[in-house]
Amino acid sequence: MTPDRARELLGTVAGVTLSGAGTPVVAQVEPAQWLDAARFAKDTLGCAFFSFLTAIDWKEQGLEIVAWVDNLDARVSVELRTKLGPGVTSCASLTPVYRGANWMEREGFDMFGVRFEGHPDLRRILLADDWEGHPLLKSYAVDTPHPPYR
Amino acid sequence: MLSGYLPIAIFFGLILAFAIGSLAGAWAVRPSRPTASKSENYECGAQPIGEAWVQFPVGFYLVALVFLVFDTLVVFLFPWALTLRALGPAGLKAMFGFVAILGLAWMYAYREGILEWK
Amino acid sequence: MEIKAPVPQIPVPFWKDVKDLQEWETHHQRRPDAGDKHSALFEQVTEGIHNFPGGFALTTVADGFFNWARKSSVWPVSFGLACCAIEMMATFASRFDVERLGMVPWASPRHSDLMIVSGTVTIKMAPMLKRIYDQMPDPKWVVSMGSCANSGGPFRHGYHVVKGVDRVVAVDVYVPGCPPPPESLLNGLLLLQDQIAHFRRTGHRAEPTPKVD
Amino acid sequence: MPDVRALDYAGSERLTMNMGPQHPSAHGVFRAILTLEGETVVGVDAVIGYLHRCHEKLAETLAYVQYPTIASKTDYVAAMSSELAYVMAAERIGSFEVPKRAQYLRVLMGELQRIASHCLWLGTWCMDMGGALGGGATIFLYCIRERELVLDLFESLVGARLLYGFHQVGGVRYDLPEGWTAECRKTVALIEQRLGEYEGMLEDNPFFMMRTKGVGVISTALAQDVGISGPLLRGSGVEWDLRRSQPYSSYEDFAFTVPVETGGDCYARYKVRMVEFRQSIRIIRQILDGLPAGPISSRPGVKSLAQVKVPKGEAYARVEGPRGEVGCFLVSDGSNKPYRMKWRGASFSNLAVLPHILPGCSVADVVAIMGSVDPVFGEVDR
Repeated sequence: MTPDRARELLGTVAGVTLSGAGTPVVAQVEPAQWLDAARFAKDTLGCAFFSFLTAIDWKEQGLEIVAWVDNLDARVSVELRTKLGPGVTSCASLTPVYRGANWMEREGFDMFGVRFEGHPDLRRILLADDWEGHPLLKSYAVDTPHPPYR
Repeated sequence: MLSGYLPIAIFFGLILAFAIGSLAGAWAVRPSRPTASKSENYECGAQPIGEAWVQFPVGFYLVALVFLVFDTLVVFLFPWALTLRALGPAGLKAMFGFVAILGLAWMYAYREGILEWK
Repeated sequence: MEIKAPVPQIPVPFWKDVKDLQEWETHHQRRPDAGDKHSALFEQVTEGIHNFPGGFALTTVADGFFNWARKSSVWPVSFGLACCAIEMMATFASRFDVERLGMVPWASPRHSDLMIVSGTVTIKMAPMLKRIYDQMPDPKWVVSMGSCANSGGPFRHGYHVVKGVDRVVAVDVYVPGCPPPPESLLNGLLLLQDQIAHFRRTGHRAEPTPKVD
Repeated sequence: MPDVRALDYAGSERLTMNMGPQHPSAHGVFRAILTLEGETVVGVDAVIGYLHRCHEKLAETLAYVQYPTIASKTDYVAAMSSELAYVMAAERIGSFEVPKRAQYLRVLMGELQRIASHCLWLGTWCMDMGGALGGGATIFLYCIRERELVLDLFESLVGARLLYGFHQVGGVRYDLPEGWTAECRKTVALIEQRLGEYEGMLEDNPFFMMRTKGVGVISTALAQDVGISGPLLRGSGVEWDLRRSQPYSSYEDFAFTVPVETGGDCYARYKVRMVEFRQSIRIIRQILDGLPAGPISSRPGVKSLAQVKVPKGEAYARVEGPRGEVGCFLVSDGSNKPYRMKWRGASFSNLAVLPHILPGCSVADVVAIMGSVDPVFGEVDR
């Protein structure tokens, strides 16, 4: 299993467009096939190590979810990315495939407001449960006035 | 006849006086400002969740009972050990009987497996 | 006890010093200044002895003794939040030993007189900190260790950071540094001992050093 | 005669207990809401976020020159490897060239930091299990004594004891003062000799064995699935060390072995870390012997904030910190501030494995497992 072999296999999956070369195999995935791509990466490509999952707020083009998984023995890293499109704040959850995604997705929901369908208990992980707003969105000012503590 | 017990009474009085005296002294000096949040029970800074009056598993009580049995054994051993020379072999045989009985209790506890924690 | 809102939202400029001081003025917690020296009964008794001719010798000696006793056994509750907690642990360890000052790091607030707030106080942690502070017996002191506890420090402009622990509890000694080396924490604790001695004699908390205009 | 112990516990009375933010063995501000049946933990709800200091939001407002010192506050026990991750991400995007000497200095500081961090781990862990080792803080005081020696080295080099502004985009800021290498050799030799004492004290102590063998077993599949890394992953039988498999900052020039244990329990993680102590010492000696001369930074004298500009692009830099894979995923838009910075804290994923392994063990084991996971909460809550 080398990065090129992984690239070939990934090319066959529907809704996946590959970009770039070299170790991280960057795969742009359609939001609909997000869970299948992750399952494919884990089963066929052997990427059992779940490194991280996060979101990027591209202001007008909406949110983009980035997940990084690794095949430790073959030293192949796969970077799955999916653009959710402007205004869309829901995405399929990877928790059925990777248990490590549980906390990462709760943090994604906490910081970006992305609702992950299929997540066992989606609630805020870092901020208090009654915190309004999602801080890491670009529309959230850095130093908004909050009463120091309630 | 009672004079023999006078020192013990005085000693007991001193113990009581010391206990009550130190508590009263502390009560007189210390500031006392009871506030609602101060009297809450402390649970690492968080609000205690749920009730604490739950049905504890029986293991806790069994360990306490076994400890009680062998603690009283030690309490009796101390004065016996101090006066063993005066008591002579009769004292020795009496204590062996006592320890043997408690040994039976220990054997029972050991066989029932009370001592190993679940 | 209502905590007022911080300064209204402004773009992130370089904070002007004067505004920080005003902000500190308006928002920092003050400690009620009476009644936690010792009980009222004891107060009357000592007043009586003091006014009795020649009684002042007894009260000053007694005050000296109480002063030494309370100053030299201040037990801090180990309240480590962040990086400063590691430096606080180094201060508690054998090289910069606080046990020489009679401070036994204690785990529960029930037996401690001093809370060393070492680290960043976040909005989620502030009620917990306030509850632990309340559960400490009187008289109690707070040392704010590190610039995060003093004023929010490098994370002052974070949305989740309380801009200084003095918005939650009244602070007696501020130890600057990020993190303050154990020597400067020890210096802060010695300053605290002077404050405790001052508190013993006059029954009032030491005023913050006057602002030189 | 029914066995008294066979009384299967049918009572549904469960005690919900807070192992709360302020707890002597919480290693910082971690709150575990434990549901207990007597002594055994039945359910865990880990509440984190008490030290969430908005690192990722602040990273979008601080320039590349300013942020490394804040980056060191994520994993404040291993500040050197945290800064390195951020700086390497920026260098990877802009493909800035780092001089050889700076790379060697970065590895040297990373390994010294690993020794200091493992010293603190061993000290606090043994203090948590204090009663078991007969004397609460003995090992803690020994380990902090060793850690102070290493901090003296850092203090004479950088001036700070715990959080250093040592790394910058393009190299490092400080060079070794003369006499430092001799001092470093002496300290390292002393620590190596003392490690034998600790292992002697711990490994023939029956309490320590009872409390760590077979406690908190993490299977290999669960380990990879949750994404734990570092000594925890190597303790569960996976041979993955970023210094060996994805060498960065010229790690390929040094010979060291990657310790792997298959036990997966607290004892295995302890063994892995003790071997890592010695491997770090081995690397340090190799660096001190072969430190190349030359400049220490390819962008000397950064004066204004706007001087360091990183072209548009994305990169994910991974560093093998003492707790595992510390990663910094950086998205830059060509200005002097990053557009988005995601910090992959090693302790965040390491802690995420707790709700999977805690149910079933006793309350005393929770303390031992927390210590062996060795979380640092600047990294968990970011």
